[in-house]
Amino acid sequence: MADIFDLATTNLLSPVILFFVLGVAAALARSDLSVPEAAAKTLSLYLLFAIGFKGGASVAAHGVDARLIASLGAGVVLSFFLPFIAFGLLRVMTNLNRLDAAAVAAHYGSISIVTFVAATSVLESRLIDSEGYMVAVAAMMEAPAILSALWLVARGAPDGGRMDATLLREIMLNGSIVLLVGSFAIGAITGQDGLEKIASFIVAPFTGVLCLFLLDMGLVAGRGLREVRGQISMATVAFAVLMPLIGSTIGLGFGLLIGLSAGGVALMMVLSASASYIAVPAAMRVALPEANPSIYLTLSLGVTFPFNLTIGIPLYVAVASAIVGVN
Amino acid sequence: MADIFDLATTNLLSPVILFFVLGVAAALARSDLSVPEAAAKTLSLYLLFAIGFKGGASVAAHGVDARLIASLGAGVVLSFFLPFIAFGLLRVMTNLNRLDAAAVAAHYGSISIVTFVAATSVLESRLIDSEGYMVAVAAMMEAPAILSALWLVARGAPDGGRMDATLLREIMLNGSIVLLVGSFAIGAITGQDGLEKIASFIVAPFTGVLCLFLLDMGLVAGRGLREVRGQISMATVAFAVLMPLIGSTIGLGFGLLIGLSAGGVALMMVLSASASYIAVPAAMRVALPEANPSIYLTLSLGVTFPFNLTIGIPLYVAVASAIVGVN
Amino acid sequence: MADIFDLATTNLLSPVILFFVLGVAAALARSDLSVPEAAAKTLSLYLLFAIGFKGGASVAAHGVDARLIASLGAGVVLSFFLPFIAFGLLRVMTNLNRLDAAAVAAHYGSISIVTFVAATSVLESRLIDSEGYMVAVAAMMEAPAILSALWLVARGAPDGGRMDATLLREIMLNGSIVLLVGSFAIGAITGQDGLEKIASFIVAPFTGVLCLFLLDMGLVAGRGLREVRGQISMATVAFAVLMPLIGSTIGLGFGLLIGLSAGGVALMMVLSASASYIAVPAAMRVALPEANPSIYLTLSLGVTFPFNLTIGIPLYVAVASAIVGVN
Amino acid sequence: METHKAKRVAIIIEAPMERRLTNALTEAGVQGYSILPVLGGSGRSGQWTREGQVGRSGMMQVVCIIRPERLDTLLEAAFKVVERHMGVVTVSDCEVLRAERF
Amino acid sequence: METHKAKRVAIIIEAPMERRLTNALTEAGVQGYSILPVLGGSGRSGQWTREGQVGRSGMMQVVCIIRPERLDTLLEAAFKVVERHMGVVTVSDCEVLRAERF
Amino acid sequence: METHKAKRVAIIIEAPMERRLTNALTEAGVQGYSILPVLGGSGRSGQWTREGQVGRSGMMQVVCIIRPERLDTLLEAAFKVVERHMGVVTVSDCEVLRAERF
Ligand SMILES: Nc1ncnc2c1ncn2[C@@H]1O[C@H](COP(=O)(O)O)[C@@H](O)[C@H]1O
Ligand SMILES: Nc1ncnc2c1ncn2[C@@H]1O[C@H](COP(=O)(O)O)[C@@H](O)[C@H]1O
Ligand SMILES: Nc1ncnc2c1ncn2[C@@H]1O[C@H](COP(=O)(O)O)[C@@H](O)[C@H]1O
Ligand code: NA
Ligand code: NA
Ligand code: NA
Repeated sequence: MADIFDLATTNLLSPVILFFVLGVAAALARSDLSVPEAAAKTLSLYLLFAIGFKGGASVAAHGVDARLIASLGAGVVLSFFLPFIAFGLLRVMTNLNRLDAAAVAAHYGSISIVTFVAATSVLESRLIDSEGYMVAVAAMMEAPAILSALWLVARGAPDGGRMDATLLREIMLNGSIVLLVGSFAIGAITGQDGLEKIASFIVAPFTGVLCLFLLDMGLVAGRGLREVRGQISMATVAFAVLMPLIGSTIGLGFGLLIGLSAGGVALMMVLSASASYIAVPAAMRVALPEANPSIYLTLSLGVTFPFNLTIGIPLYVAVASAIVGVN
Repeated sequence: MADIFDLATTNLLSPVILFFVLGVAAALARSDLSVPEAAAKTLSLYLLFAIGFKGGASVAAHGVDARLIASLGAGVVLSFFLPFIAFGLLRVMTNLNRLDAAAVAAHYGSISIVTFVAATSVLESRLIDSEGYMVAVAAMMEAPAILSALWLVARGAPDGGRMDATLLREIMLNGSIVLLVGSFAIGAITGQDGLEKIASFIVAPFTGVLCLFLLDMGLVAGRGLREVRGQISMATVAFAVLMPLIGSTIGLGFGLLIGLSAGGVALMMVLSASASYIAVPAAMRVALPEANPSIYLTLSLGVTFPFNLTIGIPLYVAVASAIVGVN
Repeated sequence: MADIFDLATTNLLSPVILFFVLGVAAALARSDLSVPEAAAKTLSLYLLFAIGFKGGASVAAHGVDARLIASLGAGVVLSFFLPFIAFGLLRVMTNLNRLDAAAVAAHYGSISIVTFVAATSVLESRLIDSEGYMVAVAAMMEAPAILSALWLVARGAPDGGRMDATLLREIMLNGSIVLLVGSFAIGAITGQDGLEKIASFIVAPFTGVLCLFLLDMGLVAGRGLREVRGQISMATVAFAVLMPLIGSTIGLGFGLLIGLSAGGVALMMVLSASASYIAVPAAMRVALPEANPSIYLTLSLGVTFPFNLTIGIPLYVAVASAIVGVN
Repeated sequence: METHKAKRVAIIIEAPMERRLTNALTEAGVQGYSILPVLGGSGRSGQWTREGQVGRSGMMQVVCIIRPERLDTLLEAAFKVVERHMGVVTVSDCEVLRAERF
Repeated sequence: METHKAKRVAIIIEAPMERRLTNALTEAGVQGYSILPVLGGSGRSGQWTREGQVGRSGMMQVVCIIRPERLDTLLEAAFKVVERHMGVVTVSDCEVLRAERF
Repeated sequence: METHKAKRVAIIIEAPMERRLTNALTEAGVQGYSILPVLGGSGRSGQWTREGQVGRSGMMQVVCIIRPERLDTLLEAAFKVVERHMGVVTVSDCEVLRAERF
């Protein structure tokens, strides 16, 4: 318990979190501080590139594990399955209509890669190892949740959601997935040799770049929060805190079942707990244009993301370490 | 004396200065070399982030000093006070009207953070320590000069300048100040621990990034100079060389009074000598739209900035070292 | 021979090449993965800055060589001369009209700096030294080919091509040349001292940045290939593979004649073999607007660039090493 | 100089719908269009800005210059795409040089 | 397709004034606007470009589509902001789909 | 508010020709223009996008607001530059505030 608090404090006072807080504060205070769109997009390409490559190189180093397939499968199942829980909760807890509830649910089945990145950097600083292929699990979890959400909508209103071949291809081949999986594959192919060649680009400056990116995320989240003040009910906000706790518990179960390491279990919890704010929102604008974007963006980026970043990650890491044990 | 020349030559032949010169030359020769706006803005975010954080971490390491408060106070006083000297000089030396003179004066009371950054990197390469909180002094000096300038205008023509609550908030919360102060605070909170985590992002590549940024500044300055050829009197140009000498002398006095180290005194001189070309111009466009921007931009970015970069900084460092003595 | 295959495989499985392949694959699969324009431009500025500076610093370290002048001269001669061979080949092998053939020929006389950069990084990883001034030779070879192409057009149709003083200045002072030559000069002036100051910006992360840049080049090349499917004859494609082989052979001759090291000969071959896709296309749009850009861009960026990257470079390095011998 | 009557259609549409719109235009036989950036804005669904955004969010603008007689075909094709979406469709009169190109 | 008459107001204004302008528009009851980038230009006060700029400099463009009867309110609100500033205000006729949105 | 008739000329032109066009406009006595970005598009010469581009490629847009009586001078100057090049030249009517500035 003391350990959790200790971990939480260390986490809260890390530069990474503090820059996020700075961003939120600056946006709420209406400062004109801003990161150019091109820079934000590039920082996010960098993070995908680095995290994918490092995951692949680590798989190359530690060998492929029987658990890899099980983990990928678990990821797909979780992503399909979590939206149903989220949808049920939303319909019970909040007054969101079917469409908005389904759109929100899609976000919680999918994942936030920055939350994942932040968690790996906490694990690293705690010297806790994790399976390199968890980054591939992250990629597997991006898309299935969208299908579940559209199915939930279609059940209620036959012409509610639009899913067609084009959209399916767009979702499966969206830039984040392609870069993450591609870098993972290249990392796996080129291994330690490849990693050494580019380590001073993707390893050494990583945390610093993450700080800058989280400053931007804080600015965007803070701007969003300023906009929606008072438009979203407390019950809806409560969902955005409850759902990651439920998600992470289910993720914990899957992680233990598969027999992952403490770090792997923690990451499985983080993935299940996190909510998408890039790929899914774009898909929702195409497939469910009538759903209100400010609801799902606020919950995912404005509430769940900061919750996971500050409280969630240290909690999941502590729980996973306590149950699995860190060697 | 020999030391000053030596320092000046070393400085002039450093990559940082030479890239600035390359930029000016390319612009004057009408090369289409250019740095994308988003890149220039991002480089400048990086410099603010790095310099702020390093300053904060250094304060955390060396402890808070009784001189900190005095220095911050000195910064505010200097920023309020220097515009009056600048204004007086301009009205005597040049034929600028009241409005243009006040607008120019605001720039010279405020500061140029890149000049400050370049000076810290000269100090570092000379192994001269300086107080980490000088970066906070820089932040304090950004805004007050604007108020002085508007007061100077208002005295002459009651409805001359526009200052309202919105503008005041914009000035105090402008992006550069928020990022600089925020990074400083985060550096101070997370200390050496935090610095270690991101050192390979903000320390190691710093000088290289500064080169690229100064290339861009050179391009912008050179383009400006090409535009205004012959529109600005020699007397006005002379002001832009004289004023940093006067400013730095006053800064020297304050620095000695407070009892700063040689490096701290040099930085106080640099801050007093430098002229803003980002925050103040934007504020002037809002508050004194009738003032001619090409005058203040040319003086600040086209004359005073290169003067400080090439001659000013080595001079101030040499004077400060000679008077205070470097241990 | 075994050595060539070995080198080719190592090269093909290096992260740099694999990221290019990832880019091409993503574009062909119509993924929306993309690098912001500002980021791509900035990455390219970084590469020019780094490669130029390192070349200059190396010249400062190893001293100026009698071969420097000869190499620069050879570069100019090659750039003037290669377009005639390319033009002849195109008129014989393909059904391109005079205008399109001349425009394509201009590209093959000029050079691709990224191909050059990729080759230097192969040399480095093989620990083969090369003359630092080869980067200056690269700069010399950018422009002359354009004049040859315009002369070829003018011979056929008096008012075919437009060359005027403005265009000439634009070509000679285009951003890439100015930054490359400028950085080279600054590297030569500041030498090892300067290099040390910025090494952790331009040396350490270099290969990683190159990966990201080649991902982008792959995306652009792949998008281009998708667009032109079936519009370009097989014979034209064959030219784009044959010409680098011819070019590199001629480059080999010049390199041996001058007495360059194995690395220098390899780079001379690479320069002769590579085709421009930045400076020359822009010049062609101005000077030969009637020439079809999709032909020259597809050949240069879609065929020759990947050919050199994957097969050409290891081949040229192996040949140069075999003939000159690596100490 | 000789100019010819034409219509300028400007469609502000959500970025994730851009490719669908341009595909629809192409299918409807539109010969040319240009895509212009939008940095931010405000409307019934609130305020937005592109600053710091990572995903494909916000609005874009697609501009088509076409012959007056082809306007209706274009508008119908465009309307099918924007129908359920945020966005603004405006049409204005203009004159073009080199009318043979349209 | 059915279209309705509207006005397109395009205001090129100095970047540091952008927020003041959009605030003034909002206060004047304007329901929607879009902000478009301007990369450079030339005018009585000389030439400028956004290239390599670090601060909030140069011009931006704010575009509003409004019902004709609301034009004067908008222009008055806009004029108060641009009055002492560089900038260009143009108004043109256009037609809109989905007029109920304006 | 009082407005005055003017013409809005918008020229979409290849990026490498931009400087030549603005120089030609300046020589023809045009007092002001703005340069707007174009992100991508499609035309007789195929599709293009600015994404990931390194060189000076693609199209730009130059917009001039001028007095009606100066239209022909401008068009002639512009036409000389765009003549052999890709590009679209459109002219439309508009009204301006502060006509003394044009
Ligand atoms: N009247 C208008 N004039 C210009 N742009 C508009 C207008 N209305 C909406 N927009 C743009 O379209 C976006 C979506 O509008 P809406 O669907 O009303 O929220 C806004 O954020 C603006 O960028
Ligand atoms: N006639 C015009 N047409 C288009 N843009 C203009 C015009 N006049 C001025 N501008 C734009 O407004 C800016 C400021 O104009 P000015 O106040 O005349 O210097 C110029 O740099 C252009 O970007
Ligand atoms: N009818 C049009 N409407 C808008 N933009 C166009 C049109 N035709 C061409 N363009 C733009 O001009 C570029 C070159 O056109 P083109 O010369 O027809 O290939 C296109 O890629 C578009 O960006
Ligand atoms: Na999740
Ligand atoms: Na000052
Ligand atoms: Na060549």
